[in-house]
Amino acid sequence: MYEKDFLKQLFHKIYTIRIFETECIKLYRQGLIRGYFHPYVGEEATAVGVCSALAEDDYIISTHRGHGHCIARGAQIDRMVAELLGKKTGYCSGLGGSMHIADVQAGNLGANGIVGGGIPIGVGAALGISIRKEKKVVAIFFSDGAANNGVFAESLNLAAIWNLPAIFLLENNHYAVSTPIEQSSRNQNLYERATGYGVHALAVDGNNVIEVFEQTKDARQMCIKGKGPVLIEAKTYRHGGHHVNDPGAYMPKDRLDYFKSKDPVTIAKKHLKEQGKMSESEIEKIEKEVETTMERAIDFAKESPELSFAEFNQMVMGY
Amino acid sequence: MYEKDFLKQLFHKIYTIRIFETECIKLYRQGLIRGYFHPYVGEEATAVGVCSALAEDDYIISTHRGHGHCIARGAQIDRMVAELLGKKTGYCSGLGGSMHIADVQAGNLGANGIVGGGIPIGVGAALGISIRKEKKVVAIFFSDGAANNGVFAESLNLAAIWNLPAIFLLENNHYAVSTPIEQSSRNQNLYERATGYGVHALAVDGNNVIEVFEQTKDARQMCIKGKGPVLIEAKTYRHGGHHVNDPGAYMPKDRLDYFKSKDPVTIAKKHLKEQGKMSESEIEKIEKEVETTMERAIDFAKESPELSFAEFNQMVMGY
Amino acid sequence: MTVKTKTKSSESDSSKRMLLYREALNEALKEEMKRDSTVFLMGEGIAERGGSYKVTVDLLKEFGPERVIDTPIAEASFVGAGVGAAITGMRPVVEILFIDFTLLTLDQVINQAAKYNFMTGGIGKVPLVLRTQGGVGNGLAAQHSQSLEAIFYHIPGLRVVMPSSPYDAKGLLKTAIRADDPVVFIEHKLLYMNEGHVPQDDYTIDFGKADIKRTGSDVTLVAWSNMVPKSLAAAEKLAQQGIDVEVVDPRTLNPLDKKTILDSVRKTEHVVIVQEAIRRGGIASDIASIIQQQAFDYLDAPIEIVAGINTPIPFNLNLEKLSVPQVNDIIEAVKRVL
Amino acid sequence: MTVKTKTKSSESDSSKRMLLYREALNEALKEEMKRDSTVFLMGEGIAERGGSYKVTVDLLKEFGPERVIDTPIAEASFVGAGVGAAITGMRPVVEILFIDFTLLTLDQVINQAAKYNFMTGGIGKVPLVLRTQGGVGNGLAAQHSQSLEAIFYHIPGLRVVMPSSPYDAKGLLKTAIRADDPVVFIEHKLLYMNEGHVPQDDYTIDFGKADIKRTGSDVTLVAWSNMVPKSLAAAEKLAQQGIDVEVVDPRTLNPLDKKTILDSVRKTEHVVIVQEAIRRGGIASDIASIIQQQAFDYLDAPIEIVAGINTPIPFNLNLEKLSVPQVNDIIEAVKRVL
Ligand SMILES: Cc1ncc(C[n+]2csc(CCOP(=O)(O)OP(=O)(O)O)c2C)c(N)n1
Ligand SMILES: Cc1ncc(C[n+]2csc(CCOP(=O)(O)OP(=O)(O)O)c2C)c(N)n1
Ligand SMILES: [Mg+2]
Ligand SMILES: [Mg+2]
Repeated sequence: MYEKDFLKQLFHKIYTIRIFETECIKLYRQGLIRGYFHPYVGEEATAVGVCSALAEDDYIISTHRGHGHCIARGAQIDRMVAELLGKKTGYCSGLGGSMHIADVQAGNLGANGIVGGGIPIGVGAALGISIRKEKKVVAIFFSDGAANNGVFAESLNLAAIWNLPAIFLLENNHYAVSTPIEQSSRNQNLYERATGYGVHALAVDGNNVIEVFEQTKDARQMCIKGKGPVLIEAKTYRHGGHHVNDPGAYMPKDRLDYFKSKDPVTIAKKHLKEQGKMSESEIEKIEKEVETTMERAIDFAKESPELSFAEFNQMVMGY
Repeated sequence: MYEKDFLKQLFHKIYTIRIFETECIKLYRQGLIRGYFHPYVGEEATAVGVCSALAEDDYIISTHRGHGHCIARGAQIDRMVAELLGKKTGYCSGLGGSMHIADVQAGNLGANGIVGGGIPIGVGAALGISIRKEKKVVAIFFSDGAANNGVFAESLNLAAIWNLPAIFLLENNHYAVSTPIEQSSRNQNLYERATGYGVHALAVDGNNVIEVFEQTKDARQMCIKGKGPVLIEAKTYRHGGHHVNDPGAYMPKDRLDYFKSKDPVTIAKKHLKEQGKMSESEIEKIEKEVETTMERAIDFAKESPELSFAEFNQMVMGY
Repeated sequence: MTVKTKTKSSESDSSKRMLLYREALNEALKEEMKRDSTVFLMGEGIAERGGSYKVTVDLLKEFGPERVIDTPIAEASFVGAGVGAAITGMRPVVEILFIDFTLLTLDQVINQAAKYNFMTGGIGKVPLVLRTQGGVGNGLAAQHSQSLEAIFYHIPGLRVVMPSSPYDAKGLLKTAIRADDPVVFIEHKLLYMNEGHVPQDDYTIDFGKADIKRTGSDVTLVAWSNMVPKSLAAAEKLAQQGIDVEVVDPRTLNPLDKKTILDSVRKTEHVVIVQEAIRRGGIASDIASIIQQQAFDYLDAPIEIVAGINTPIPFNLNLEKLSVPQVNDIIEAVKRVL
Repeated sequence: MTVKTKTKSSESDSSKRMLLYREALNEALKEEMKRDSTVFLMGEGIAERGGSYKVTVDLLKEFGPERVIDTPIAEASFVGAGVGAAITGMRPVVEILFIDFTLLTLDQVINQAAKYNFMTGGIGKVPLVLRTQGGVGNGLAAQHSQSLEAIFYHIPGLRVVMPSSPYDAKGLLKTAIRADDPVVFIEHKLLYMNEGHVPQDDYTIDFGKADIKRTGSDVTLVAWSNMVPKSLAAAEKLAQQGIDVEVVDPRTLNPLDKKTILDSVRKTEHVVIVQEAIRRGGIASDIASIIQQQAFDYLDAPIEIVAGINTPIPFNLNLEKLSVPQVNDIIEAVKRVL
């Protein structure tokens, strides 16, 4: 059984991600956001479950589908919207955008436009921790597609031989763009790839925030004790296409329906009701609050200035 | 039980590799061969066992430690020595040298100066076979060090999802230069890495030519039937340092002695005596023959001309 | 206006069959796959989905999954597999969706593909086409917007092709597929929807033949890929001001048609080179160094290079635009050299 | 002979402490590791074995396996790990044994390390040093002999350093380790055994400061890395023929000390640029394009570039030698421009 406050916090985060994504998709359709936008809708429980099990000075490293990780790690959504709108007040002064959103100060080392590109970087953060003999961990987010890239195997092996405090968080959402994992791996339990490298690995229901939280907590303990790394495969699903402009027509309806029936928002709400004994109206209050914060974030972002060309030039002068 | 002729042929090849390496090392010490030279001494049974199980139009792809593969695949040693001496009559006109020796016409797609670099190339050759619907296979040689490079995992997975006729021949000689596998992998049964990818994999005594031959024959059959790829880990050992100028002082004496007691040459000779019922003097005749061929090869190479600058220029003009 | 007749009409005459750049590429692939059964395609999302820029649409239907292959995200290895297939008798056309991702494959491209023929003493052949796409688009930011052709240009053994029009795209891709050397074929994300005349016939365009996209007598503008339409636009505006610009499109950077460039320079005696890539270490510098050496006495003024700003590409759209050459930058440079 | 006094004496005065290039590098690493506990080393065979070129000997003994780390053959990932350690407070010095192998790591170097500061709006810092080594040696052939500095030179956000002497090696490596930007530090396999004066003190050399390795008035020779000793040898021979050569060594290619180069050119009015890399798309072309633009009116003759032949490096030793610039090639080029 969990504390009400804790469950509330989980729901708050999950719902914030959901609202952030759905509202930003609207901004995208209005032409206010450009470039690539990969929504995290349907996968919220994974980011929130993981990040809730981390300590304040742990690190995470994120992916191209990174808004959820960023929010779960504690970013302010106003500065996030500002980044997506290319504004100076954004986390990266509008220079990074969705695919490169980072919140270095909060320990989110950043999203990545290169699939798998963040994996070795996460290992390096863990290596630094290990050299400095600190009691911290790094959660390295990546999805099934990235697990087919060589850096996954290389990095897993480095983390293994050096016993690094790294949690490999494989978000198996069953797709790399339109390619289903059945087409890219014979063995669909991707966590078993880690076993051959001598790494402790397991699968978890990625839509159930509590399960993700529990497994991450245990993994974090192992890492802190010098028994890392650990690989957790969180099985989850996108609720739509790969990016905002992809209708995802290739996703079988029955499978999508199945995963929608296991919606992380609904599940978290259920936890809140059943274990947290919260009423529908109390929950609605949280939702309302999140929605208001989001409205304000959008206003903030819209009203924010862009980086001037002079400021930009100043910044890149030394490159 | 095996035919005498077959066993004779195995021994002949193994002994040829041994003599080729030991004689060329002398040439190296005389300053006639330059650059990197990675001897295959101690590992001969692997190349010979594998290549003896292949059909004439199968392919192999080799490594920086490639003389053994080249000979086992049927190359003429005179043209090989010529290549090592940088001569025009060498397999690569003296432009490639030891690290790039190739015998494309015989189906040896070449050695490689990049550790792991040949693995995806081998997969590509297998892909071509599969597209053309031919009954051929590719034997992809690489060692334990290369198994830590990302292309190993990537390529294994590609071969798996496309059911390619590729035999991954992991020559586990326990070292990458001076780094023992204990330092580069938690799990020292490297073949188990393949299992996680859903690939049939096994280990074999790499010093016993018959065992290697048998397993390769089976693997080839699986591949031909569309059940490839297969990974075979041949456990073996170098009889010396990483290259000619490396004394290999880091190699524990007892372990080296153990493997020297399982010398592929001795084992093959034993097969010949016990199963082939060959006499010591008959075997000596083979040895003598090999040694004479090697002497002639060296003479041939020494007397061969080098590519002229004009010829060279002509060749590279279009680059 | 003299402009119309000076700009090559063959590609804009609307009475002829018009195709989009991406359609021209698709047609080239289709024709070559029909002609030669050893040609096959590999890449991420190129089969079922037809590629992110729709270059490979409908090819799966026509040629089946054995010749139009979707790959996992394992760029180094599927490019390597292209090399292996190529040296054993196939003609693979491998797509790397963004040129930025080719950085994952450079061991295979540079250490393997580019050197295989040489290292085997001229025996091995590598008829591999690496199709990729570069340049800035609409806010794709620092890891999806680079212009990296200079890397490939510097490597002996590679061909580098950068078509600027649908006509060139089709003819050059067909030549690339038939070539026995590895070819890096670089498209531009902003060109896919450009339209131009493309003949139905089986034509090819020789490598190493620049195309004078517009004849002129006052100044030579050397430009390739998406800088060609921009240079032509600048030329039109300058024509209205009485400045007669010649636009030379090398089309293939290696081999480079030095003769056509130098002939033009000797005629106009003024040169501007335009590239989207950043200036430092770009191909423009190399072309400038060649011109200054071989046409030293003809130059009336220093060669001007218009190039991208020395920065990764910013996400912000205004800054993105200011990071790469625009029509006005070209106009100003032309005026500076005159 | 005037030669002696014209060549910088500080580095060859034998009354002072002399070190090999590799020893100078070793000393720089050791001093920086002592000074700053966040500095650590990673690479293949650098710990126990002390590195293939002995640059890291004895450092394991002094600093232990936590700060001198042997890696498996997983270049992309351990360079990436260097990036990750760097952005979280460490100062990694990662060794890639041959520059040819950096081609396996370019996603991490170019897409990640070079852009991280930019993509995070200037917040993230990447104090990473990538030590590597290039150029031809003794028959190491096509995949172990390349000169690939031009690739890094073209990328915004990277520093490119190529020391030619033990003195420069120590001072520049210390600066590199203290820098907050990713630095590609390129050594040369034929320089490791060169000897020169190296002070015991804790000196650093600023990036972007060229060094005039020999003063002269007739012609400016721009050269770096192993082409510096060759250029100095050529200068000595030319001095005997009454030709007074100035040898400018940029030492860091990015930042490039344009001012010192241009000042020299304005003085001598004749320029030869020497690079070991192949000519096409090399850094020499870029420097030439800058000089022709900024000192156009000073040039009495076209800028000459002496560079490697357009080929992968052959294994055969004679052909290897003929593939890269030799002293005589430089002498001839100088005579051509005069
Ligand atoms: C190295 C690389 N290859 C290809 C791409 C193009 N791409 C962007 S997202 C994506 C799919 C990634 O799949 P996965 O890792 O499963 O992440 P998901 O989108 O499911 O979160 C691809 C292929 C890329 N960005 N980087
Ligand atoms: C990509 C790459 N990294 C490093 C090297 C340097 N190197 C040459 S051989 C070797 C060891 C290879 O070990 P392994 O794969 O086990 O092959 P073995 O020498 O045992 O046959 C290394 C590190 C290289 N050639 N290529
Ligand atoms: Mg996925
Ligand atoms: Mg080994």
